[in-house]
Amino acid sequence: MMMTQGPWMLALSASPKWLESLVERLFAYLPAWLTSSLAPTEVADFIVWPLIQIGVMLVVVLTAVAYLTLAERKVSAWIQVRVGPNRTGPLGLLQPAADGIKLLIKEDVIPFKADKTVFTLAPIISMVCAFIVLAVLPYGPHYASITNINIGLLFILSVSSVGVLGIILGGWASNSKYPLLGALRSSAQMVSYEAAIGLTIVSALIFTRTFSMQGIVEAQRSLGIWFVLFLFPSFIVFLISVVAETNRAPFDLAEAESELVGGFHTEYSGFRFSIFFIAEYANMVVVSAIGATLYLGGWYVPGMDWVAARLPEAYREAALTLMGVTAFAIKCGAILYLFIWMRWTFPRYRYDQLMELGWKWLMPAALANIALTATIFIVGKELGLVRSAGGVLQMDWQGKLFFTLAGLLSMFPILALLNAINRNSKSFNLRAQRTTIPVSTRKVKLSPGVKAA
Amino acid sequence: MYLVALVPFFPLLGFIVNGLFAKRLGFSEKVIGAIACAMVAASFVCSAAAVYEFSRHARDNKVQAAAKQREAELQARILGQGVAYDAKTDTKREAPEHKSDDHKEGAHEVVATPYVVTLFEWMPGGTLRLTLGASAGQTAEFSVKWAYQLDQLSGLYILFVTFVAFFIHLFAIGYMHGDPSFHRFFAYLNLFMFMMLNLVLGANFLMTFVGWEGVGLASYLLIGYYLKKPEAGTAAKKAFVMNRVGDFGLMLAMMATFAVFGTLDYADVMAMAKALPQEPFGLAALSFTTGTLTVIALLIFLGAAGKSAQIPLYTWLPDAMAGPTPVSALIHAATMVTAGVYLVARCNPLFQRAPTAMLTVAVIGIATAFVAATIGITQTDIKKALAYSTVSQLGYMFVGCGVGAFVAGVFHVVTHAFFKAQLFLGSGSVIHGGSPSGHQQEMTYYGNFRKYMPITFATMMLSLFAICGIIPFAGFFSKDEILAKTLHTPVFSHEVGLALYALGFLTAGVTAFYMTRLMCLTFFGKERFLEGPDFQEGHSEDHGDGHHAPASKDFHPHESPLVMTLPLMVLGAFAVVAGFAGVSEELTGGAFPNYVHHWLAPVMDATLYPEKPVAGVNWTEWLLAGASVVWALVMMGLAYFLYVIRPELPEKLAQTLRPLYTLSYRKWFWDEFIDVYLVGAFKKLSLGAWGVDFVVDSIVNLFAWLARASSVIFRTVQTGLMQNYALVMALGIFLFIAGMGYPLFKELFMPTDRPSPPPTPQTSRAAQP
Amino acid sequence: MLLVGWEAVFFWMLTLVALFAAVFTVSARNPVHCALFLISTLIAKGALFLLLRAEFVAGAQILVYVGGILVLFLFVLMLVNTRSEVENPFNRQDKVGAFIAALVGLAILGAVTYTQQRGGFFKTKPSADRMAIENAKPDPNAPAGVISADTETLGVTLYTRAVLPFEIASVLLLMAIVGSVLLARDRRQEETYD
Amino acid sequence: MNAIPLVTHHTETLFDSEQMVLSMGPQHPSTHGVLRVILKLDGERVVDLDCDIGYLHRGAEKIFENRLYPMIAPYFDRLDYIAAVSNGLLYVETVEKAMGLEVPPRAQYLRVILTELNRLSSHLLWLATHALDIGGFTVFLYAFREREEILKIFENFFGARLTCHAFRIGGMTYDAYPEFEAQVRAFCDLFPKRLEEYETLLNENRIWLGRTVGIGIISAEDAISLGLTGAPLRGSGVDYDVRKTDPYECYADLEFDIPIGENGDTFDRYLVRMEEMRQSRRIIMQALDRLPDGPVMGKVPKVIRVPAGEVYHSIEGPKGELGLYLVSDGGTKPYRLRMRPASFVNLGALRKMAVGSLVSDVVAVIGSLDIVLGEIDR
Amino acid sequence: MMTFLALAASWAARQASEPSLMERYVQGLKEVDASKFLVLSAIIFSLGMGGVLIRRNIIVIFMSVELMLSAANLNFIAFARYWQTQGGLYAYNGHVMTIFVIVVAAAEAALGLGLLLALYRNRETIAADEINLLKW
Repeated sequence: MMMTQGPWMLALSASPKWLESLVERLFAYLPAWLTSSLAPTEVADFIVWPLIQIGVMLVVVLTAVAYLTLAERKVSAWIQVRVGPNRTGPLGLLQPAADGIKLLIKEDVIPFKADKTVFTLAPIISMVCAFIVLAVLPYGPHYASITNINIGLLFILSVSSVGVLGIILGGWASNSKYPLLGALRSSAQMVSYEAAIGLTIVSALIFTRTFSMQGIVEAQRSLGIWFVLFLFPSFIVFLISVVAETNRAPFDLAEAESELVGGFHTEYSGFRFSIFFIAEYANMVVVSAIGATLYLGGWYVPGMDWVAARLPEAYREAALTLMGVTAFAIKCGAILYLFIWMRWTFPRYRYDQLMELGWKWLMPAALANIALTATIFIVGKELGLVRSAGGVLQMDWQGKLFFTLAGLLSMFPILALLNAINRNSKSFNLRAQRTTIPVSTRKVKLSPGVKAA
Repeated sequence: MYLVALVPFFPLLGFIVNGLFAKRLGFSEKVIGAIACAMVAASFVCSAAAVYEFSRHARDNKVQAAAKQREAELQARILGQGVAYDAKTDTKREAPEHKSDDHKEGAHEVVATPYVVTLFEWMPGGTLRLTLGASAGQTAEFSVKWAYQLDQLSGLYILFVTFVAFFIHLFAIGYMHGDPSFHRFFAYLNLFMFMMLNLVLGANFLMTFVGWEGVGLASYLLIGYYLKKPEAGTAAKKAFVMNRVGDFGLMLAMMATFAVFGTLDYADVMAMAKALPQEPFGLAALSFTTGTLTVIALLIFLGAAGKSAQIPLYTWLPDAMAGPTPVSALIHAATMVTAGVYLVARCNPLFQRAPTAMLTVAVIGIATAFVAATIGITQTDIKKALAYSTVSQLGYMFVGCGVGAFVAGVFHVVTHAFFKAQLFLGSGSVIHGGSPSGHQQEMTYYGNFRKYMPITFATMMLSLFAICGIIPFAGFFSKDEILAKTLHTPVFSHEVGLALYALGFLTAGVTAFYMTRLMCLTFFGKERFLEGPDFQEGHSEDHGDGHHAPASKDFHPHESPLVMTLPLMVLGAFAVVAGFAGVSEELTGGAFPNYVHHWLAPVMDATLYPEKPVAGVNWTEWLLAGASVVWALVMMGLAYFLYVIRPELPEKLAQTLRPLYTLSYRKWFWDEFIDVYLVGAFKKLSLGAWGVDFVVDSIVNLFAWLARASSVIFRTVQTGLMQNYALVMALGIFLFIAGMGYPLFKELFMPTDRPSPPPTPQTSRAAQP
Repeated sequence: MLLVGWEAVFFWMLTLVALFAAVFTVSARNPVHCALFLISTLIAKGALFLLLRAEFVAGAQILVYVGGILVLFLFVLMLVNTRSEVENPFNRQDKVGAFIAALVGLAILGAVTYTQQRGGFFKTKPSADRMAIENAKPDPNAPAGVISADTETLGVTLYTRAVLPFEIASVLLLMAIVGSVLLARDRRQEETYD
Repeated sequence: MNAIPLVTHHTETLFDSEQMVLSMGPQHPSTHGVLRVILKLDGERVVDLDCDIGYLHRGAEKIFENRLYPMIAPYFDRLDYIAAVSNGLLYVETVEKAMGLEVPPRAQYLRVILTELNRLSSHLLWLATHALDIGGFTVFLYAFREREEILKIFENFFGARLTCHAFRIGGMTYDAYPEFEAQVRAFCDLFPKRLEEYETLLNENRIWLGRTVGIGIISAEDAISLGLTGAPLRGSGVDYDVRKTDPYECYADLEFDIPIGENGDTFDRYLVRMEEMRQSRRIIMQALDRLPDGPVMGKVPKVIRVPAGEVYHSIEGPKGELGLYLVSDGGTKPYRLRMRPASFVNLGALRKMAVGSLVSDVVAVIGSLDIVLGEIDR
Repeated sequence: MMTFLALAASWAARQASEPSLMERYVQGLKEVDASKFLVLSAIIFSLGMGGVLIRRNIIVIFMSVELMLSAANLNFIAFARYWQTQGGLYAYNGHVMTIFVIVVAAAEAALGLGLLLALYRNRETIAADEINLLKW
């Protein structure tokens, strides 16, 4: 069992030179007992530089999350032929800040019979789990990514699965019926859709050959292609599942206000509520980042290396980083826009319909996709269209064409399978069930009515 | 060589495909029939190729020499030179020299050289001690292999079995057309074929027994094929149960065989049996000490009698006619029922050493032949009449075996297979086309069918001549040879032979009479088919489809389609020519070779009754043959006279000879005898079993009470609380660790006189890389 | 030494978390709190797995245990009424049980101490299949701070050496699925489907 | 309805048995006011439910007995505040019927135009809230956009957006303002396109179909025996519309069709109301075309006294048949004024429709019943 | 118990002649070897066992079982790491075992909780000491 070791990839990117020299200079002023066991390079690499990165990331992402709320309101306003927030600041740009302040200074109510510890803990769990994931996202090449661990994707999945606890505990600790129902709904929902997400990611792993987020991007970079072409069915399943995973409409059953008032956060108010709120939006950012990384090439855009090579040596890395971060942001934004668009267009699923969608549509689709993708990969390998060299795939344009076509064509067997599974379902073909129901209002059976006597 | 193993494989494949998938995959009748026929055809082709290959192999001198060598070694074992027989190692050991019989050296130039194809070891049984016969006290390895043996006898059998079966399958496609469970029928037929070939090709008694039981099963399933006919189910059960009686004998025979010979392989058993002396004649032979082989042979014959429907186990065969006609043709005429003959012929060395058994076989055979023939005279159901004819012919075969003319018996099996299968298929054709419902079997509602079914009529006439023994049809040669051999039997005294011959001769006439009667009633005389119950209002015949409206009166019997008439023609042709394969050399004086005789010679033991060389044309034989042909013709004429020219006479005759008629019509009261004296007695006996019940129950209850009384103490521990149990478990774990570890603790913490452990244990560990 | 330096510091921190959380798991009155503490100890153990270079197992532990099993526990806790348990979370045999559990723990600790005092765990070196050793050993040339090939190695091991248990485990899971579906049906569903 | 007691506060045990009692409302986003629905749940499935009403009770019918006939009219605007015009029409027509007054044709046509506009606004509000209950927020705002147009016309005509009141006993207070006809025509030209917009969002939407098709089914027999009227009745396939069976005002002169559903489920009720909007527009266009000139107020006594006796009159309101039973002792005040509110009767079908479905379906069914608590509680 | 005390006393006496206890202790803190993991896992294991033995709530008992299982997992991983540092032949066996333990735990949780719900439906309680049907 010979294993091919992957190309070594740094878990932490090295700090810039200026930082190292700065730390070295700082060391002169520090007491000896502190500096004796630490090398300045290490301190710079492992402590100072990551902290700086984390700080920057937090600021950027928090701002992004804040403005995501604004964006959602703006986009929804456009969709609904409204104007949207426009009073606080130019174009309503200060609206998030105003909302934040409002929520901060509101009274923080803890219900009398609530389990106070857990009630307090729940939003923190949600928020922490949403933000911890940000550490492993590949925002860009080089300096733009904080860390690169070899189980990056698994880490994200695990942590976001812990995030469910926030909702469950929040609902439970409120000691109220609507929150409890919301919590039950959402825990069932998230556990179910996590399975679909995990399975659909497995099919993507066949091409990425690694869990590492940077490694996934590098895999697409070395091929010069985005995996969405190879994994189109998987991408679709992923998109639908993550919408459910983040409790967004049309899967927002946990907080369906027309049914459960506010769902799991009915009893939350003030800042605790805003923490849940932020966590939800941070989760959106995270899943869109995963989608962008897995399927849309992460920070990689075809041709960016070509552009960078044309630039002077000194600016090359900086330019690459800049381009990468921008591309990543745009891709995330595109997926986020899709989320918002979906939310303001679709009505809400019912609980059983949601479960049916998860278990009878997405799950079989993901499973079938694993089998199909693996088969396609093996076929491609046997045809000599793809080679694995040092843990990295290599293929020519024939291979890319083959996998693209095969990926698209694999939609058909998957759809056939879904058809076969759900054929007997009551809600399989509502259009067909409407044969007894008029197709549109214009075809309502119009009776001339009883004429006046 | 491994072609042999393919022969049973194809029908098995057909069984699996048709039985498991045909309905699910929605195969049409054509596909199902094609699969079944193709499988049997493939089986036939394989058999032909295998037999051809074998015939070349058997003539090889080196093979012959090796076979003789092995035979000699085996015979040395059985004659008890004090060396335990061990099939695995005997070739390596030095065979002790033994006095060879002079007649043996010169008697048979060729010995049986069977192909044995072993697929796997089926029953590894370990070492067992032999308890009977010459080698009692020795040990032997009980090892039964799943092996197929192709020799001259089984080769002949598989050829005609697959050949006839193919045409019967073909016929069945037409006959069973429109049946709701068409696939099931053909699956069963293929299962039967697989089992029959297993029976014939099996290299040891147990393999044969598998086939033996398998054909029994298939026969059961096929007799009871019409699930809605109650009498079919009863007949199936009857056949199964009566066969069990025979199988019981066969099983005992197998046990005894192993106890005597230490093996169940035919080749070894027969080779060893040849070395044994002949056993005494008479009742003295009926014990294991003086007549081991006699007992074995009688038990084998019990099995054979069950399978081949001999007295006293013959009544199931006529009842078995409740199954579809192709089944009757294939199983209950051509193949399965001849398995008994096959077994007796296969074990001919055993039988030849047991003259008592030979006489039993001959007497029962001739009795069956005569009784069945007399019953056949009065039957009105066409298939039952044919069934009694079959029983009668089987009796002939056993007579042949019983008088030592095994070749003639086997030859009659072959010819009988052709003409009787043809007759059954012909009757099937008549049944199929003779009434609107296609189920009318009563000959009283037939008549003058030759106008409507010319092909059926013509081909059946050929078979009629064959079964009546008219020269030169097939039946003549085989039956006449049996009769001739009976007269000149070397086994018994001349008087016994004469008596057997006389009865046989009489029976031949009766056969000719009732067969001609059957033909006359069916194909000649007045047209009576419009009187049938199908045309009566509200006829209650239950044949599954349940339509009770009377059929239209403008019905005419019609000829069957080609798929049914083709087998009739082919088999009819064989009924004409098959006899020439075994023309007795006594008749021709060796001018025309007796192929069957020469072919089968290696498997027939000639040590006791060596062949007399044929000097020339034996005119006595010709005389006898002429007499029997004339006798048969006379009886045929009588039948024609009674049933065509003067059809009112038989009724008067029956009135006149009332007791004889009743005896024949009621089948010699055999069923009644079984019902009253066997079944009734058993029922009465079982009433007395309640006492046993009481005793056994009391003992069991006593133990139960004891257990309950003793558990009064122990059940207080059972709190039913899961954690209590877990607590005790944990305590046990602790005690286990503590008990195991206490010496080690002691060693560690209280070192007395042992060297102390290294001072710094951590550093002694291997450094990390 | 498995861990030195900062890793040792993290080890002690995580050990304390795991230990105390385990204690509270057993002793907390409210079952939901028990579950929370169990989650804490499991996460701490996952971090310990990371220290032991078992990244994939750490991820799987958190994903399956915390994200799956514990969520299931909480789900069931919400479905069943547990208020009466809060008053008295321990049963009648609590003192004996605690004592025996402590005894078992002491015994195991003694065994560990004994083997350590006797000079390490297993003195026998594994038989020298050099090729396999080369494969199984982490690359000594790998620089610090480089991501390891743990997942790949584990995957290859799972699908080569341990493929039979792997299949058995999958069958076990299938049985668990079928069994739990059967068990969890309520009466109405049973009447509907039986 | 007596399956469960009204007071159901079991706080100490949430899942005492397998059933949970959930109080939906009176403060709940989707109970359309202050309706309180007490649900008995098995998991998410509704085992039983009960409606608790009366949170908005004002004693309107008692108040009527102490007011002069002209003074009563504005109270009717406050009953079904979504369809104030229809309610006002009901009252004035009843009194006119009792007194045998003739209403001038122009007033009749204007009344029809205004009530049909009001029907449109009511249906639009229904569509908005129904879609919102099922989660389609965008439809809500789309429908409000059109409703706003109608409310602008109302504001111009009545001077009020919600409590529109211009009908007097015997005619109307004032004639239409000059741009009225042009504005209504403009709206009617625009409206079909907007309707298509809604249908684009909903009609073929899988989720919408999943939430409405086969939900809250009520058969025609049940609908009749429960006394349902309006869209819930017609959605089940019963051809009944007061405008056709018992035409009032000038409806007999106008051509329009009554949409009939087939399955009686939420989706059919949705379809019926959508088609009713088209038909209302058709009525408005016809009425505008035929709008005669002339006075809007007939001859009415100075002091309105209704002859002693009793009279019942009903009209087709947006939510169903609105009936008014007037008992007069010949004085200036009614002896008894009893209303048959459509919403109240329709709400009675909720239990029949929703028991056995999920909580979410209850919301959808309430939405499809189109109730207004002001009318139910009075 | 006395035996244990005596053993401990004699052990302490014997250790006195070697490097001081404090030194060894600090050394032990700085260098973490596999035995520390084993000690940790032993303690957690016995805690879990205690939970199984003394808790009333069956769900908590389940949780304690999970605690025991994960303690075993820790052992497996520690040994796997130990063999890795020793250049062991099948160093990943421990990981594989852990994966299987997790699988078994998942299956057990699913089935156990299903059983528990069925039990609760029938008996209206999940207290372990009120369920004594094992007796019958």
